[in-house]
Amino acid sequence: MIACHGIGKSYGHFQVLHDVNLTVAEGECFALLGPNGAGKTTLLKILATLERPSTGHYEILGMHGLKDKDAIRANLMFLAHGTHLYDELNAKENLAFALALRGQHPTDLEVKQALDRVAIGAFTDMKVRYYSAGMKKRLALAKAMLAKPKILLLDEPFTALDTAGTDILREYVRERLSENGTVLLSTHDYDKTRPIAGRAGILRHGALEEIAVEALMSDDLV
Amino acid sequence: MTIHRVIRKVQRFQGWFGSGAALCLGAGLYLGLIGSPADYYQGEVVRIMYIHVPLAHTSLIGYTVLALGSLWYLWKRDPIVDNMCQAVAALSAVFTALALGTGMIWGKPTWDTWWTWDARLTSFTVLLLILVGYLMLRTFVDDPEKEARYGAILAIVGFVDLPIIHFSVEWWRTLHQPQSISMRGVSISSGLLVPLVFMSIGMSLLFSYMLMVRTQLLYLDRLLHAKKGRLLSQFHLSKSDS
Amino acid sequence: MTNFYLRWGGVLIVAIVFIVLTYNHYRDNLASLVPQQVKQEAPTGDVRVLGMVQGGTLETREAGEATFTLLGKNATLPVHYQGPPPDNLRELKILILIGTWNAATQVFEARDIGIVPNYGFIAGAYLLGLLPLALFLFAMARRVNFLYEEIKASKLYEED
Amino acid sequence: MTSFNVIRWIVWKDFVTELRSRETISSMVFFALIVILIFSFSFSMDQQAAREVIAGIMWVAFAFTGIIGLGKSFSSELQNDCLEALQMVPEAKGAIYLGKVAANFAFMFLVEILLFPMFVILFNLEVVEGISILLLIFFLATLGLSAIGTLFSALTVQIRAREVMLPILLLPLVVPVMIAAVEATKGALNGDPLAMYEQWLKLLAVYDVVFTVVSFWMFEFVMDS
Repeated sequence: MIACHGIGKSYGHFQVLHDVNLTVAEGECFALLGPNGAGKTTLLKILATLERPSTGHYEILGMHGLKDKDAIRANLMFLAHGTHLYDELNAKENLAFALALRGQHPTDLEVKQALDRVAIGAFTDMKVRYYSAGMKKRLALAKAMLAKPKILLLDEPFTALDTAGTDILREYVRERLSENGTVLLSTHDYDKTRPIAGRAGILRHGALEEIAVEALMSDDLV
Repeated sequence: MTIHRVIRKVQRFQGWFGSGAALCLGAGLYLGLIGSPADYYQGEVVRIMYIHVPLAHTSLIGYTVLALGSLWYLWKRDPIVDNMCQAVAALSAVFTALALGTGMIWGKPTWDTWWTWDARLTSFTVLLLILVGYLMLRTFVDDPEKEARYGAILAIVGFVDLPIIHFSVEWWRTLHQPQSISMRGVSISSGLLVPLVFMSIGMSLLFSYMLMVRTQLLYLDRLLHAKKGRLLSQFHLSKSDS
Repeated sequence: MTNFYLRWGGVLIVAIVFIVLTYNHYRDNLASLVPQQVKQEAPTGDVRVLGMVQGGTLETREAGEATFTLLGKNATLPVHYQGPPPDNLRELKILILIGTWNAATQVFEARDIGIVPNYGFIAGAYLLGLLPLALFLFAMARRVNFLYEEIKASKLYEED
Repeated sequence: MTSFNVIRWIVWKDFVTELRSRETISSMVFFALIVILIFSFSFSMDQQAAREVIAGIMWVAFAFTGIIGLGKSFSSELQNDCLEALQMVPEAKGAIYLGKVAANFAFMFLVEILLFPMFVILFNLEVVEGISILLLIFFLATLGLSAIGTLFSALTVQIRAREVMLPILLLPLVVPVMIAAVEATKGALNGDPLAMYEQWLKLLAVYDVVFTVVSFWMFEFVMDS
């Protein structure tokens, strides 16, 4: 579960977030909307313990976001714009490295299953350098599948993914939710988001306004 | 937040620091320029010492304050301490540069050269480079939180490095140049000490006074920009909404 | 803002007064004649003469007594020195002689030797040391004042 | 135990990446060769003159190539934002620091070992006796450079103008290493008795210990907001 209390963040002269209050319960998926530059990625980065909020504080799984960062990180996965993959390593090595840093050591079978599940099992020994953007996204997704985090933060997860990839992602999100995970995603793609989002909100003026999920129609929001 | 209150409290006495600095510097200048005799060995040139040595001392005190403030910032993350660190770095850089300048002016009539790789001059130059690097680093970071954090790290590492730099430069100097040209051995007789003490105290008070003014300046700047930034982002977003 | 400029005006006046007084104090020491002037004007009483000891002319008779020729720009001056033992009397050294001009013998009777004072360097060091600090402080104080005014004017201020 | 694993995996990753791309070491070696070439043009030297300046030239070349390697060490983490993943490692960040120092040290030391024969040949040096003490000097000085350099590589990688800021911040801080390395190398090349330049080795050792500890501690704050 995620709880933000009055989170604000300013970069130099520009205040991106002003006063964000948000609670996402366990087994719930929250969709974060907003125009470009509204601060969606900034909010996700703050929750992923990558940046420190200028004002306010937050709790994840009941742990204080500025004090118990390492404990939060062990239970959290952030799929960001960048895929966190090393170009010179192949798929298996990338997964092994990323998970080893989290203290997890999946078996070969688990790795194979995860790669098959995201449908890139045929390219496991290829350097990531030669992967397409969509394949990289899928590999990052495989990493999240192996990590089994309680908290999943997704930043624009649908970009670069094809229809099949989108289905795999949505299925994975549903699986996380069924296991009482918490999912927070930022998106522009309302059609793809509507089926999985339990709640939704728009970032405006650096603050969050909650809206009904049914109102996620493409045109009139942004 | 305690340090916040301490800074506030000290700033209430800002005027006293300013007047104290003016009085001490006035007395020091009078004693140094008029009330004291010329030195037997150095002649009138010794009077440059009364301005050079306090500047150098004060800049070192300033660097110590910078390192302590940086430690405090990393511990408590109090933004006004960061303002103080940024202020003290700029002031220390100015004082170091002026100490180097007056040292060079002292060197010309004494050693007949503007510059020599004396151990102290060299380590002060490295100190100046570190401080200028610190100020440059701060201008190259977008996020104010990161700016403060990175600056604090550089300040602490540089502070630990300073004695090592000084020792290495001193050893290197003794290898390569005759010891005859050295500020060491310029013994300070008691007649010279009185104006020196006045100038040193006055310079430290002046430094504190300037530090308070500059901290206040940076704090107000941040305040103004934060408020303006909030208005700006609201304006920007309401524009893009409509 | 008026208060601010009044205060800094006061500082400026005090500084100027101090500079003038210091200059007056040193003026006597600053003034010196060159050998040519001494020959032409033949001053009576104590004077200070600036010049260089000409190479090959220095003859030391005993401690405290010496004769040499002082070299100026367009003229030379024969000097008879008698006074405290001179530590720093060397050939080719630039120095200041204090003594009287004997118009009858055309010899300068020196009784003390001063080294050339480096008042230029001293003034330079003090100006370099204090002027930038004063300007820096002035600029900062003015900016602080300006920021206060602006924060008040734009009604942005709120108590922390 | 997990921390030790993190160190091992970071070193493994850096080595595998380097083996496959060969970007860092090859660019370091070629850059150093060019520096040596430029220097030998700038001072046309006989053997006697070479003895005087060779240690300085050597360490200037090593320091500059070292900075290239150090800069790449963390700028390579910017591809696909891998740095974010490192920041989110749920362990003390000191482990990442030690792994990176080990990798950087290995690369720099390797390049120095490759380049040293070039100096010997190009400047007609005689080094048979002093070779073990030279290796010790290289070891200590390189450790000092990589200990503090890794910290500043991580610090500058997230700011603007990072290619410029790394040398600007790093070089004043490594003045002691440069002085000590040059003086000790000079002593070793001249065949002086060890007692004459022992103090420099001690200085290097002290520097290494102090800055490994300080950087290890400060790295936490570089990586972690």
